[in-house]
Amino acid sequence: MDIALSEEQQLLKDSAERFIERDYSFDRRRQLVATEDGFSRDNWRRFAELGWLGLALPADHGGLDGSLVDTAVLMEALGRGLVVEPFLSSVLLAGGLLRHGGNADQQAALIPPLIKGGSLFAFAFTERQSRYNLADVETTARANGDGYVLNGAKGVVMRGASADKLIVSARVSGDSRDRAGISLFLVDGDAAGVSRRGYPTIDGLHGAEVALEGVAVSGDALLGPAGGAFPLIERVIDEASVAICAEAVGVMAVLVDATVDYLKTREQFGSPIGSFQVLQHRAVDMFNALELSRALVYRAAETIAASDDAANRARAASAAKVQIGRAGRLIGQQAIQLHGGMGMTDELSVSHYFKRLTMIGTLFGDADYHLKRYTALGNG
Amino acid sequence: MDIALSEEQQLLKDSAERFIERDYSFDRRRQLVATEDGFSRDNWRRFAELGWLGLALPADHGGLDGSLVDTAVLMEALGRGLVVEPFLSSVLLAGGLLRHGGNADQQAALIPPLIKGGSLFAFAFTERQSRYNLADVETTARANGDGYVLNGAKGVVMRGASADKLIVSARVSGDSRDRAGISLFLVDGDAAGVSRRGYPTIDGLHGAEVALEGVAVSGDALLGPAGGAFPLIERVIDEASVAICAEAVGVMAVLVDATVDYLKTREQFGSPIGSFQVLQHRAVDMFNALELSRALVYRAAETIAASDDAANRARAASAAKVQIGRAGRLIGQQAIQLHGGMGMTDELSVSHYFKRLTMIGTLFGDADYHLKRYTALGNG
Amino acid sequence: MELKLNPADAAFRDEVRAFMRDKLPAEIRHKVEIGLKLVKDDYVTWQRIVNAQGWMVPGWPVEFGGTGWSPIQRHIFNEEMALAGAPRIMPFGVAMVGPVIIAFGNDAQKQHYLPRILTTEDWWCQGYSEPGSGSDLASLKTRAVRDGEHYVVNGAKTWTSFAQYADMMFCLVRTSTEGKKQAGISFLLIDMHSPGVEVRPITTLDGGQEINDVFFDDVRVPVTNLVGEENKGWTYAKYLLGHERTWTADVGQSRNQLSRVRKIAAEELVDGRPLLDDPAFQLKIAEVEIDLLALEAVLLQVLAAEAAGNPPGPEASLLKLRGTEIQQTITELLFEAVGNYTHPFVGDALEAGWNEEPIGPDYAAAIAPRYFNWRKSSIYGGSNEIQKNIIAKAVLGL
Amino acid sequence: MELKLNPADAAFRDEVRAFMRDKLPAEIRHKVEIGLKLVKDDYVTWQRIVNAQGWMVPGWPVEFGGTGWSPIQRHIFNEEMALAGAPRIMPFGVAMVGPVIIAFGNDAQKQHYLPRILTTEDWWCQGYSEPGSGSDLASLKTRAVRDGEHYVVNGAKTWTSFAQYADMMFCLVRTSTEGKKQAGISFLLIDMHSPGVEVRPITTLDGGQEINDVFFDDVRVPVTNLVGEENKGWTYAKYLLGHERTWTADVGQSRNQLSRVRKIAAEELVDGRPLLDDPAFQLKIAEVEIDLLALEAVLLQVLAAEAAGNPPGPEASLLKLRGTEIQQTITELLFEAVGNYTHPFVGDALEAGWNEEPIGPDYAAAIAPRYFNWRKSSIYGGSNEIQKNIIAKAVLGL
Repeated sequence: MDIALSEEQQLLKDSAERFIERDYSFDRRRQLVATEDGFSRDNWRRFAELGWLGLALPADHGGLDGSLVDTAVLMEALGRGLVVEPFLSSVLLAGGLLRHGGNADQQAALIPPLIKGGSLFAFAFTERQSRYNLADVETTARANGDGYVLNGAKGVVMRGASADKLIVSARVSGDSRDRAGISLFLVDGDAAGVSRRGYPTIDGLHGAEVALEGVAVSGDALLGPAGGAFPLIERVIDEASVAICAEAVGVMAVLVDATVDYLKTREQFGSPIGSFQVLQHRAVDMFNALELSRALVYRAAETIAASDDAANRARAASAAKVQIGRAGRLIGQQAIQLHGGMGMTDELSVSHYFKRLTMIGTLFGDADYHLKRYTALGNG
Repeated sequence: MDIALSEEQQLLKDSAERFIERDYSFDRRRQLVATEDGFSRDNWRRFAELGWLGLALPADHGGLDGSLVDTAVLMEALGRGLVVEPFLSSVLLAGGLLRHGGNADQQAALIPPLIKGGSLFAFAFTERQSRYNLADVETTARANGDGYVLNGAKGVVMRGASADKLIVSARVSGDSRDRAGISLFLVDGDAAGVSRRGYPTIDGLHGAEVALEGVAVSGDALLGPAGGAFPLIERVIDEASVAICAEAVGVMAVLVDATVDYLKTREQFGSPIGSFQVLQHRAVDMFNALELSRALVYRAAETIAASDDAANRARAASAAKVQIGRAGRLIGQQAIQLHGGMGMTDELSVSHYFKRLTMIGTLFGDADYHLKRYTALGNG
Repeated sequence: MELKLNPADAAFRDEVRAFMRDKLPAEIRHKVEIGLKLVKDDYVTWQRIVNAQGWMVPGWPVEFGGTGWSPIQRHIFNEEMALAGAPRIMPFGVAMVGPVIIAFGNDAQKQHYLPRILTTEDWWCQGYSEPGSGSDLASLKTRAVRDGEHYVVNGAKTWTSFAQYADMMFCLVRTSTEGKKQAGISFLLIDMHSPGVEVRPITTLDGGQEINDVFFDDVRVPVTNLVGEENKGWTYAKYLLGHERTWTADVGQSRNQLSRVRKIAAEELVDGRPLLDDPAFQLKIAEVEIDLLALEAVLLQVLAAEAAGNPPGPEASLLKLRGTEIQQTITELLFEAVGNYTHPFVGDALEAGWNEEPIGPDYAAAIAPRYFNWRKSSIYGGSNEIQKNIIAKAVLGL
Repeated sequence: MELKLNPADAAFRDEVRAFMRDKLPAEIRHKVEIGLKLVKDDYVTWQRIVNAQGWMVPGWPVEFGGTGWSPIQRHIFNEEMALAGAPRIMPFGVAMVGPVIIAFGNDAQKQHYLPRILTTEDWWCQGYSEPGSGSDLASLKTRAVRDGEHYVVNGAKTWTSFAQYADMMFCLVRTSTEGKKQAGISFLLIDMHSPGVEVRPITTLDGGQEINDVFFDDVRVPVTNLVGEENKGWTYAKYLLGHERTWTADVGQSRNQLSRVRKIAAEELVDGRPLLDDPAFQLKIAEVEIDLLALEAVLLQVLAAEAAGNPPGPEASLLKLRGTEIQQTITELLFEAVGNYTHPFVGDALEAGWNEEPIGPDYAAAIAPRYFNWRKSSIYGGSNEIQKNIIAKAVLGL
């Protein structure tokens, strides 16, 4: 069962899958993960040349004005390659914030270098206590002349250590967890008062703890409406959620294929283990979960791309996250189980796909969080 | 894996199983269900002769002073036979209330005829709005000289239409759902103002809707402490819950056996269907669920028999109900599935065992209700 | 997450919705909502209203009465019909034998039978399963022996839904015992009023009598009632099963049942508050809603592929599997919602003529029977285990 | 629902609890609580403390050092040890090879090896699985060829836990290729310090290095190290597996992990309130608690039967199955509780010597690795699918 793609989408899919197949072997990825950056800047420039970095950014600034469905097509392919380059942090998150929330000057100044691969961004929005609540912001921004002074701490900032620019959420008014009173600020990664502690993540990426102590920024560092950034944050995270769900679909597809192949080749008790009905049905459960996930994720992408209603977008994103969370657990766990001891080893790529799939499941909120959110949004 | 039984318990088990095997064929049960009473008064007298009716009632009044574990042994055997005689309503519920709550006069007057099989009881405690909350009582009892006048409606009163005596919960004070302010009353089944509408239940038993309009009872109709009957009700329902869980274990055991037999004999695609690994593992899941259920139910019975702490008893009862609810659903549904179309027919006994098992699952509260209750009771 | 509808599709939906509102007889709607038993006349009445509108066989080629709708329109139609509480269109003619006759029947068969399906002149039933054949459908034993211009049919079919109403049966019969068991099967159309046909009801665990044993004792069937070629019936049967599996996904029906869960949960009280306000119950509903969204997304892909000329292949087994799993989960939610009043069971209470006051709430009587009855859905139409075997073999190559 | 303890058992529990409180070194307790890696010395230190108390091998016959405890006492001991945060007693000597030597070894073997297990003089490892053998254990290929008073062993074992610490391995080797594959297997005790033994660590997906490949290149093993009879090793191995499965139920350990779930959920915030106050999360904990009560009830039956002279049969597969399912579910609860801080992974953070400030809460670092690592539990010791095969065949006769 295939998703109906436009001609352009099919070309994008083919080119991305070709890149993964030719230039992004698992061994190559393993080498990249072991480097200090944890990814390849050459690859990043390649992505820029292929037009991927500007895929969903405004044509006015050199992008392709693509929809979330286009992004999903690309992300699924990147998922197949378990790509470690910082697409999520720079393009989906920062790019999305600039696209939906940047003023003309900010877009003109920041989007072109982003699209060309010249600058890297990170979005610092979670805090130690915030869990998945985007409004749970305790970092403060105090007015200071024309500008602001930021104080607080951000946690698990994806690609936070290597980013040239951070986008930071901070509270200008209201109580913790009020939706009103949150602003976004552009902050240089090496600004005075910013300290960053980078670390690897368990799925081969990089995160950082970011402390902000009296970080002074000018007035034009404000991104989006002052005190009214919550809807912008929510929109971008909802879009990015669906995008990583599409990535997860690519990851799942590899796991299903690898497992079915393993069942066909691995022999036990004198037969391929794929001759055992219990394992056959397990593989069918995995396949079905994959097909249901892919269909729902693309539907969610279409819905969001076409909707001006924040609640409708939120329902679509949460539905996708619930589906991917559940299906990802099933597919990931069973891929390991059916590979037996081999699946447990660092040597086999299967375990790395499993880890990435698991972490996508929890990123931006796990299935149970999104099930509650979906419920709270009411019957739309 | 067997439960360690005392010598007396083993004798009880053997005699009950012998009775079921010799005198309680499924065809015989089918005939009983079709009668107006829906059970056999001859069997009832037989139960009395065998000592079953007085098993857990005071020796002072002709009983055997047995524990809840003894009751569980008997109930498991009755479950194997899908016995329809009113053991639950008369012995477990009314007998339990009289044992734990009756004064000396009431015990002396009512327990002997109960044990001898001469009178039948029913416990009217649920109401249309009450669901599984034992304190949700809107039926009222108004003081009237030395006695009381009862008004209200009770719903789904098991064996309510054929009972000689009803035990009715009614509110003497407090608001709906207050635990305080509930009393129990002994009411003649044919008292003025009592109207009963009997009906069959889907598992082959009988229930009734009972309306009470200005039913006058004397002061000595009060059973247990005035306004303080809630702990008594809870205790008896907790004990009865474990007893019906033991019945469910008997029902499950029959379903597991029947299904395994069917797998061995039914041929498809040229082989017994029990040669298909998926069905083998399904049968294993059923077997495991049965063994876990039996072990937990007997443990709960022991715990309750030995405990003076209401919360500890409640946790034991709720844990058993959760386990039986979950395991019963699995075993019941899979027994039907593995029997294929045959399992769907009224003709095969399997479907009747499935229905009884399902209804035990919801009686006195379904698994989710009891999971919440277990949680609310805290970590004991 | 509503389907994104373009203006034309939105207008179409409104048109269908208006039709359902205006034309569905109130009495029938009431029966469906409460879960009372429908009788033959209810189905026939409704199907003729739908046919008068020209909407009886949307999936057929336009020349035979199809509507030419897009996949999304067909889906909207099915969904709106279910949400309105309309009886389902009986699938045996429209979704099963009709497509087979269109694909494999001769002109005479097309001219005779297809219009009669549109007008519900013939009520069809399906003669596949036999006592003993179960999931191993191809092991069937009912024999058809050629005798001049007739086949003489002897044997028995079972689990035959609505055979008691049926005028015609499409029937798999054995015309040869040579070669593989699949190779000797033919696809025969049998007049249920023929001498030698006997229908005996089977009572199911919920007290229902919708399924039957059907016995054939020297039943003479004209050879003109053979569809396609002799001994090629297995091919036609498999073609049909693909269509059937798409149909069994039944997303609209499940969505309608979910709204019933909400309605009942709004009336049922837990500690004095509606069950629908209970967070744990809300999560269960949401979980099924999301499952249904995913299933619907796959269904739309299959319908789109079908419209593009790719009939549903073995992947359609996914629709049957998940569709029935979801249907069964919803019967469990309904059961849970009704609580204590799942116990009473007065068989007559589900008959339309029953005039007594309901026991407990009026929606309660049908709930437990539906739960028990619906266990069939993972058994019939190829058990869910068989569907997994199909996917394992035909899709995954295991 | 606490176990009903008679006064003697309650006193016993208090005694064990006091021992754990007084004798378990604080540093080791801390490592276990936070989930830091234990090194060999930690295990040895603790096992010698336990042995000094005379509690090292409760399940053995008293003549070899057993305690003579009742089943309930053994269960209390295990549970209290786990709840106190003590390292588990390594099972390879105490629960695996020890019982085999007691049952099938000769006097010399008993006199030599059993005391060294008590004192942890020998650290044992298990040589069962081989590259390629997987669940089909009996297909093993490591050969032992008799040469005078020695066997010469060649081949390889894999997934060998703690081989890097081990002094001895109990090893299944092929001594014959005639007859059924099970018939040519012998049970050999191999000194890991022998020339020709090579241990190579396998890095697992969580970054851990607890399992190994072990290679044998012309390793000479004295024939006196053969347990029981040549070619009868399969019988001894199966005997051992019954014991192992009882051990893998590990109820106390799961209960300890559940209390860790509670502790972490009390610190983690959701919208400013402890996760532990979230009703949905509470229900998940309760569900596992009840599962654990049921498993414990079965375990007590098995222990009682064992004490009465009926060693665990195929039913013990249930303990392994459910025990590991529950363990895995708890790792999922822990993962869910920690939320965003499951992402950071600093390999050194789990080493005892790491002195930097933790990333996020101090309990976070070990949680995701544990979740990933624990996937092994449904694979090792006979995969859970194999356990179901065993029950299907040996218990249900399918």
